[in-house]
Amino acid sequence: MHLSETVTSGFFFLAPWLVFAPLTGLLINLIFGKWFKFSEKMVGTVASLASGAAFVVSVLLAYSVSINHGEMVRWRLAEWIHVGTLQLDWTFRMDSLSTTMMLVVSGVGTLIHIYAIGYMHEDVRFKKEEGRFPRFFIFLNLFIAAMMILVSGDSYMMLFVGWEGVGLCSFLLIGFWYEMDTLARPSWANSNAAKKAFITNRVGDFGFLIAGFLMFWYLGSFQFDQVFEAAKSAPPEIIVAITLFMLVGVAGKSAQIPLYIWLPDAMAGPTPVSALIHAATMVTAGVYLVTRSAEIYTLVPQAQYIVAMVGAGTALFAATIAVGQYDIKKVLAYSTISQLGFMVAAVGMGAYVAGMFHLITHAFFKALLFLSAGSVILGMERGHHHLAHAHHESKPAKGKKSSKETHDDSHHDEIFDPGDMRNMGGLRKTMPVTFWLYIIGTLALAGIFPFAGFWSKDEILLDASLHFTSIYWQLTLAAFLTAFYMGRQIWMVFFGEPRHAAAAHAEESPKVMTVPLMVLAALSILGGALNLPFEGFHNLGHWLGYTLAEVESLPLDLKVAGISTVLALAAILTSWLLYGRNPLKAGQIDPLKRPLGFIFTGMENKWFVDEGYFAIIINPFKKLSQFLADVIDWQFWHDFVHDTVILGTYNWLSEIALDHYADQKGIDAFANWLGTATQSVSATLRKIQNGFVRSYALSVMLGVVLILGYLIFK
Amino acid sequence: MTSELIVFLVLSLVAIAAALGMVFSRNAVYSALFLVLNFTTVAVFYLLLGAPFIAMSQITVYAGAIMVLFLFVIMLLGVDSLAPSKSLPWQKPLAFSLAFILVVESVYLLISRAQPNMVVTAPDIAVNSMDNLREMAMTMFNQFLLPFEVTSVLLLVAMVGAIVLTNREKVGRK
Amino acid sequence: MKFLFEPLTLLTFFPLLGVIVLLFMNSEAKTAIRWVAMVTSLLTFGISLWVLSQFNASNPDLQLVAKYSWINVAGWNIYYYLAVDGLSILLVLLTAFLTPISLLSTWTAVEERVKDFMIFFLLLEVGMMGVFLAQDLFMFYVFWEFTLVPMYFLIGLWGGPRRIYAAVKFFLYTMAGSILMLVAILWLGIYGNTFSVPDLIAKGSIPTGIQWWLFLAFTAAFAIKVPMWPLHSWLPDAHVEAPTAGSVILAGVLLKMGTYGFLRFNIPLFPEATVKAAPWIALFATIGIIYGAAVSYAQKDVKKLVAYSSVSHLGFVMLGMFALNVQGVSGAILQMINHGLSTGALFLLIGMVYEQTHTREIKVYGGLWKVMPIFGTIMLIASLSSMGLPGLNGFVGEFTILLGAFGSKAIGSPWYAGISAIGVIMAAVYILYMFQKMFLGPAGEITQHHQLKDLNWRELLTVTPLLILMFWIGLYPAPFFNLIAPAVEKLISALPL
Amino acid sequence: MTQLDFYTILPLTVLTVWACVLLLADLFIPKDRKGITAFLSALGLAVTLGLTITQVGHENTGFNNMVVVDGFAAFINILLLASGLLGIALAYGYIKRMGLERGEYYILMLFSLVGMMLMAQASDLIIVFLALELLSIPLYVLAAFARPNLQSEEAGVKYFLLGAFSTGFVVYGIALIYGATGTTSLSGIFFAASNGTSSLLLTIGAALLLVGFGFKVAAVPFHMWTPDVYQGSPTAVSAFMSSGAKIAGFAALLRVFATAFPSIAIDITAILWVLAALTMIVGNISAISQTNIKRMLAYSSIAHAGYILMAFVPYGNKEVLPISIAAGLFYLVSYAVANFGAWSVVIALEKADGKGLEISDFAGLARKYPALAIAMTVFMLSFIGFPPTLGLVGKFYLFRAVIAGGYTGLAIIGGVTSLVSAYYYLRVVVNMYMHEGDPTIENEEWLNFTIATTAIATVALSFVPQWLFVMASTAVLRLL
Amino acid sequence: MVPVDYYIILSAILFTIGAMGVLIRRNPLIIFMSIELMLNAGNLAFVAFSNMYKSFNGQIFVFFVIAVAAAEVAVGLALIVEIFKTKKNINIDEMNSLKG
Repeated sequence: MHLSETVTSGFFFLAPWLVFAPLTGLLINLIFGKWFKFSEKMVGTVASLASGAAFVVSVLLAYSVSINHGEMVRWRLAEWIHVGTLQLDWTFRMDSLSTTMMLVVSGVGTLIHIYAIGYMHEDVRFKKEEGRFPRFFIFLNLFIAAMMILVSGDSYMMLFVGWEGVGLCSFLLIGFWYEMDTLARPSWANSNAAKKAFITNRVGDFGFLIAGFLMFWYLGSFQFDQVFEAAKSAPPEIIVAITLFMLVGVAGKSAQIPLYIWLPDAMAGPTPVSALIHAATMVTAGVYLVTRSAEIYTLVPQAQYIVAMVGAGTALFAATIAVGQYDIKKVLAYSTISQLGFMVAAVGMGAYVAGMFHLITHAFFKALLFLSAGSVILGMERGHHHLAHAHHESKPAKGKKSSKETHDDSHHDEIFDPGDMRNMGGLRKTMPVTFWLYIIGTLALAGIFPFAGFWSKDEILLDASLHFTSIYWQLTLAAFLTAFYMGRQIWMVFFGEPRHAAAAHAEESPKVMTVPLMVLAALSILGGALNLPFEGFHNLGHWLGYTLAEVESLPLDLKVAGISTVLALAAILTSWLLYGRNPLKAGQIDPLKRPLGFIFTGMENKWFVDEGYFAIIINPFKKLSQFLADVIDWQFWHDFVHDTVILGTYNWLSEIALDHYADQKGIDAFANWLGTATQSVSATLRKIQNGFVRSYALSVMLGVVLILGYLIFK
Repeated sequence: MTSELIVFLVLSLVAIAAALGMVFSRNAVYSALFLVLNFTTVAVFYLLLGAPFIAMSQITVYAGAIMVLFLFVIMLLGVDSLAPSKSLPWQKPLAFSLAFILVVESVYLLISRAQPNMVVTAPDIAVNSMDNLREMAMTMFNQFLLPFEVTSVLLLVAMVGAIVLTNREKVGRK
Repeated sequence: MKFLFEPLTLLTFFPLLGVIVLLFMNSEAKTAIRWVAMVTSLLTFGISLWVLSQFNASNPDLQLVAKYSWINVAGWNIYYYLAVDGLSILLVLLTAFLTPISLLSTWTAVEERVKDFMIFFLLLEVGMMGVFLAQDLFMFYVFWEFTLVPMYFLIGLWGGPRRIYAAVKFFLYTMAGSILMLVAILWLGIYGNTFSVPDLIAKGSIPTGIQWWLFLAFTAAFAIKVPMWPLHSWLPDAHVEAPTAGSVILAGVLLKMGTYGFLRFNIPLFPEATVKAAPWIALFATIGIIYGAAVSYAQKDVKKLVAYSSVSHLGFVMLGMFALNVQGVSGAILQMINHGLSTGALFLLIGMVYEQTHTREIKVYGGLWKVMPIFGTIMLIASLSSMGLPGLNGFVGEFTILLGAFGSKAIGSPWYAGISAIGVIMAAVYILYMFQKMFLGPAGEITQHHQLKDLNWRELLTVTPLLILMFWIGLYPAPFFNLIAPAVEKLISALPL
Repeated sequence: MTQLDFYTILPLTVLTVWACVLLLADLFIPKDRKGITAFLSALGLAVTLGLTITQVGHENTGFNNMVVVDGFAAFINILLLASGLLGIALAYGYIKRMGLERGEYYILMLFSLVGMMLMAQASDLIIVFLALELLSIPLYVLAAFARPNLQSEEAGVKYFLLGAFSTGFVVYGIALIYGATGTTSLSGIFFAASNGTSSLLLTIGAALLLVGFGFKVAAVPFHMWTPDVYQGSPTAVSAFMSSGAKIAGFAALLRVFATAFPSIAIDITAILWVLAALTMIVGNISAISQTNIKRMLAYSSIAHAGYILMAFVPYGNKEVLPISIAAGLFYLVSYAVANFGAWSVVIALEKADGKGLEISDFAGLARKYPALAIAMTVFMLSFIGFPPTLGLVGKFYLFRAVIAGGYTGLAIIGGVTSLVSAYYYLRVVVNMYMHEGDPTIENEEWLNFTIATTAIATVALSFVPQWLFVMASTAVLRLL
Repeated sequence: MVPVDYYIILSAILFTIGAMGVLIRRNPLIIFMSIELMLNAGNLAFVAFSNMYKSFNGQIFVFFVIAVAAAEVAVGLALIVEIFKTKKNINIDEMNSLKG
């Protein structure tokens, strides 16, 4: 149903297909996949087509919005929850902001779908679980659908549906290899990571929900426009509360301090997942949320400042941890957290366009990096696999060796981590395509002119330098570290000599993987063109200006750009000095370890934040619930109160009227517990039903005496 | 203090003493004899209260028939005394205190609270005469016909019961 | 005799026909017995749908009224009084819906005394229907107590190792509450000279002081049944020991009798006391939500975990109901259904795997999803529904409840809802814990050593209707809300808020 | 003496004469065919029942206001005669099996029934006293009927000694009442009491009378004979005693107190309140730890006496009394029906050697004899007060009446104690259904008939209780 | 003239003594005699009241009580004799095989 009367033309009727298209793909694979025994290619194609269809729809919608001069259009699909004044509908909202997100999500998503066909083909074989291939694409499609709901919803609650939906997909995909850890050993690690992600996100969702409740009861609605309208006349403290609770949600979803902890663990998921969900799209939902809520954030600068501080703090903090990581994906994960910090800082400062710009470019180059990293890992796996086979085949010939190493047979896979950069080295020779793609991604991330990252990061820094000096310096420092750890990664992975046999035998990835990477590489190079900081080129700003009330279109500031570029180059140089000039040897400790000492230990160990959470929240909660369950609820409430007190009293009361009392040890014990006073009473009473006629007569007599006494002396 | 009162008090003491004797004597035969004494004393009270027919019934039925039956059974069973009991040590003190309280209650009640203020009239000749007895018989067989008949049934039942209980020809279950 | 031909009479007592047929069947003809019971319950469900078609959703009052004088001496005025309105229609449907599903789940699980089982089950259905349809306090009480008997046998005869203990405890606990309710019912009957609830409501104006006592007496019965913290101690025993179908009905319908009781009797009969009590009930509900969730997390037995989760979930229902605004109450009613569906599904699913493995200890499982992919997926959906994932039914209920409670005038503080919302986080904690330990991770003892079979067609058929409803309510709850909305409006508007 | 006088006791006369005739006839009935006596006794009861039914709706006094015929008496008498019939039915096979088959059994029952019926009709304390004895003496004998079985004899002696003891109180109580009012006629006492003579003496007399009745109905603290006697007596006797004697006791209690002592209601009500509460509490709690089914049923009968006593508590309140008493009568009926049923089941399980009386002997009954188990379950549920049984309706009426009388506290005690009672009644059910065992039962057609009749009545009447309640109400209205 | 009160007090004392006898004696025969004493006390009160009211009713009641007592004695003694035959002992304290 068309809700915007001024607009009549366009493809808005296609809006529901944003969601239905991926869902259709999902259902086809789910229902018919098994039935018709879809091949892997078939499954992948269906899923990619579904995602691609969503992309096409997004394009058409964006086009429709543009031909309507950015006019917002709402498309109501159905009623959802109508209770009293609560009126929630399934309504799609098309404006420049949401269509931008749709394009990013479905565009990057489709590329990753295609990439995953190749990636998963090998991955399932390394993990010896070929049957799980279709499941991956079902989840991916589900993710696209949920993400589309998130970005296209017309109310906070519909957004929330997508918000939790992507959380679920994240859970499912992180835990895709749920029976093992990242090294494919049987373990709870991956499923723990999945659970951690979901629960941490739920904490954020709690904030979101509370914000929603406040919104409903003080602003009267969940629908964006109505909320924005009502917010203008609402008491500011309420708005502050709403925005800050929403920030909790943002922190959860976009991995900001203090809820970022799940994202590094989320790397347990297959690499396409890390790229799509945990780098390019889902984690940026928080940024989208703040941008979407720009109108209420603008009302309360103090809340904005807090948002910006959280973002900047995260950017710097995560960057420091990234420096100390050895896992190729972990580095990228912390990098993602850091970059998300940039975006959140940007939107916190009110630089929504800059934030969105960085979101888009980051989606390109971080997806590129992750996918390339996936390519590297697979390459290593292939190398290792190759090695294992060779080893296996040659074993009968080396009878001596097998007798010497008795464990060789059972542990013929010694623990090999294909993602550990300390095992790599010199891969530029064995995986040249990946190498070059990786270089492009790195340069973009490091913010080297003219790659996409340069433009978007610069815009954020510029904004920060104009508004909040402290944030500017934090971000600048973070940018320096970014370039440093990316440089470190490049040197460790691609240069020097292989530190492990697998690295020496690594093989390049197939086309189905590298082609999407090339597309992403192109976007990483050219993405800056979206919003060049020159007069007349603020395309993205202009476009988003249709939706966002105030848009800053800043020109390029050479001082800021210069400083950041210089710093980035300096950082890369430093990393070369440390890691490039003298490549690491196998087993050598990190060269930073000595000069930085305990600081580097902190970086390596993520500043012990996880341990802190365990000590402060998780373990106490476990203990508390154990205590409640075992002691309070079961031993005390269930066993003691019910069984001992109630039943015991029952029995005790009945026993004292009888002579069985003395025989029953259990009840005796209970009577002891009651104390000697009651015992003496019961000792008198217990003889009553003793079979003696005289006692029975006594009872009658007692009754008579008491009754007469009552009547006479009352 | 009139002569009747003196007679009453003396007889009362005898009655009470006989009752206590019945309750406390070790030997069941003595108990029975004490009870006979008590019944006789009470029969005298009946006479004093102008109830000669009842007094006679008391002597013949109670003191005569019933108590003889008791004595007969006592002799038959040959149990004349029981060893002091170890069981129920608290029974006796409790019984005494209850009895004491009951006496106190009733005396208190009769003296202070619920006085049936009338005085018992002297047993004059008219009352203890045959006319009186005839009058009573008339009442009994007119007004109290039904109870009388019920009593007869009751006695029949008692007889049947006694026979059922003691008739050993048909031995019950093992 | 006209009362026999009322639609609601038919609905309530139809299962009795099945019982009669079963009584004359050879107890060895197990399959035939199962089919008779199944057909009976399906026909009952059909009748309930027909009743639904006769139901006018826009009418807030009692409908399809069957009111006949039953016992009418010395000012007693007991009626045979069945009627349905927006407050009860969904529960009636739920009862009729869950019974065939539960029966289907027993197809292979119950092999002993099949005939007795089916008879008790159908009798239970009669009792439950009666509870939801009776509008006369006497009748209500009769049905209320009657449900105990078949359930007692279901637990006691087909339950786990400690079944007798659990059955007796269940019986005594529930009866303990209803005794006080009986006294209050009698008081009301004397006061109003009738036991008909609508007449009593119309009469109104019970002195506030007495209202308070009556409210407490009714609360005693209902709170134990719900069960509200801290009266939940019977629940884990009953759930753990009950056979699967019993657990499903217990969680799905019997617990709802408690919450329904609040809705049908406490709120309209004692409006002043209700308003006064709302913050207290909310307090206990909140404690129950948090406590239930925390305790669930520490369980080692999966059925117990789900049982404690019921304490938490029903805490939400109570919280919403005593928000006494339209969101809260509507949400609460819908949540009753939701809980019936999701917890019912969880019990069914646990029962299915239990049938194969005969253990419910969480830690011996692990990696089940790998060997039983369909089962795992369905379990996942049921779990997610239970933890309130948007798009599934649980969310719609919990969200409206919390929303209502947050801004409730009667509760008077957003803190209860705020703290209860933490329960949503904790729900994720224990549900995911359960799901992870059973379905994810490396294969556990049981998973390795048993030749576990995935769900068969019958089992799929058992849970599929539940899944469909979960999605339906989650995505498009409008038909459900429309059924209850007018009655809720009416209920709320009568309160002195 | 008029025709009318004899009309008032016509059923009694017939029954008495019939019993006397049977006494003689029994001599000529061969030892192995004592069943004939049973049938003849039942026939006599049936005839009497017919005659009693013709009395329904009539109101007369007879023999100088010694006895009355009214709805109340008719109601009670019908109930008693029905109990008598059931008592014969369940005893028929039992005494044969136990080797007790003697014609006197039935004849003594008939005499006892005469006493019970007379009790219901009595309107003079003399008749009350004599009827009490007439009903008791045969019961003493019946309790010891299984001689030389020690337990049975012991039961007889205990019952007798304590019964005689309580008779002493009754006699003294009547003496005091006579002293206070100068008459023993109930209506006479009522008028004298209304004129305000020495009410304390009257009250104490009434209280002593209450002790006597309390003993008969087994109210705490006058109850202690009950478990021993019920356990020791032949089971058929216990069944008859626990219903018949109780009905008669309550009938007399009601008749005497409601017609003679309304003026001292305040004091007596307080006493009754305490008695009722104590009876419910002690009866139910003591029953919990019983392992012998006969003892358990004995305590259960004590407990139910407490419930029925509740109905008498508001007896001074003219407005509540009719429904209260009607509820009491209704409850009495529901109790009697279920009671007969439960005892019959016990009889079915009892072995000739006295085994089979533990509650654990019921284990596995449901599997082997499902119908019997269902019947027993119905009786147990009825005792608890659970649907769909008459017991629920009974409790509902009763509690309502008590609450209407303003004794909510008592109703709560009643409720809580019936919760307690659920515990031990359920144990029987648990044993039957949930424990394994291999019980054997005696399949006697009249016993089965009794069980079936009572079970069906317990369930069926709960759906159409109105007519019974109307009957009870009408009976009471005539009385008051 | 002797006030009626005196007779009643006397009867009350006798009654109590009888009741006490029931409570403290172990011989059922003596217990039974004590019960007879209680009945007698009741009779005395009856006769005294009868005299007070100048009416025969009380006396007639006493007559019936005596008859009832006789009936009770018949049955009671039969019971006691019977149990003696079984147990060879009539100590009432040993008649407690039924208890609990």
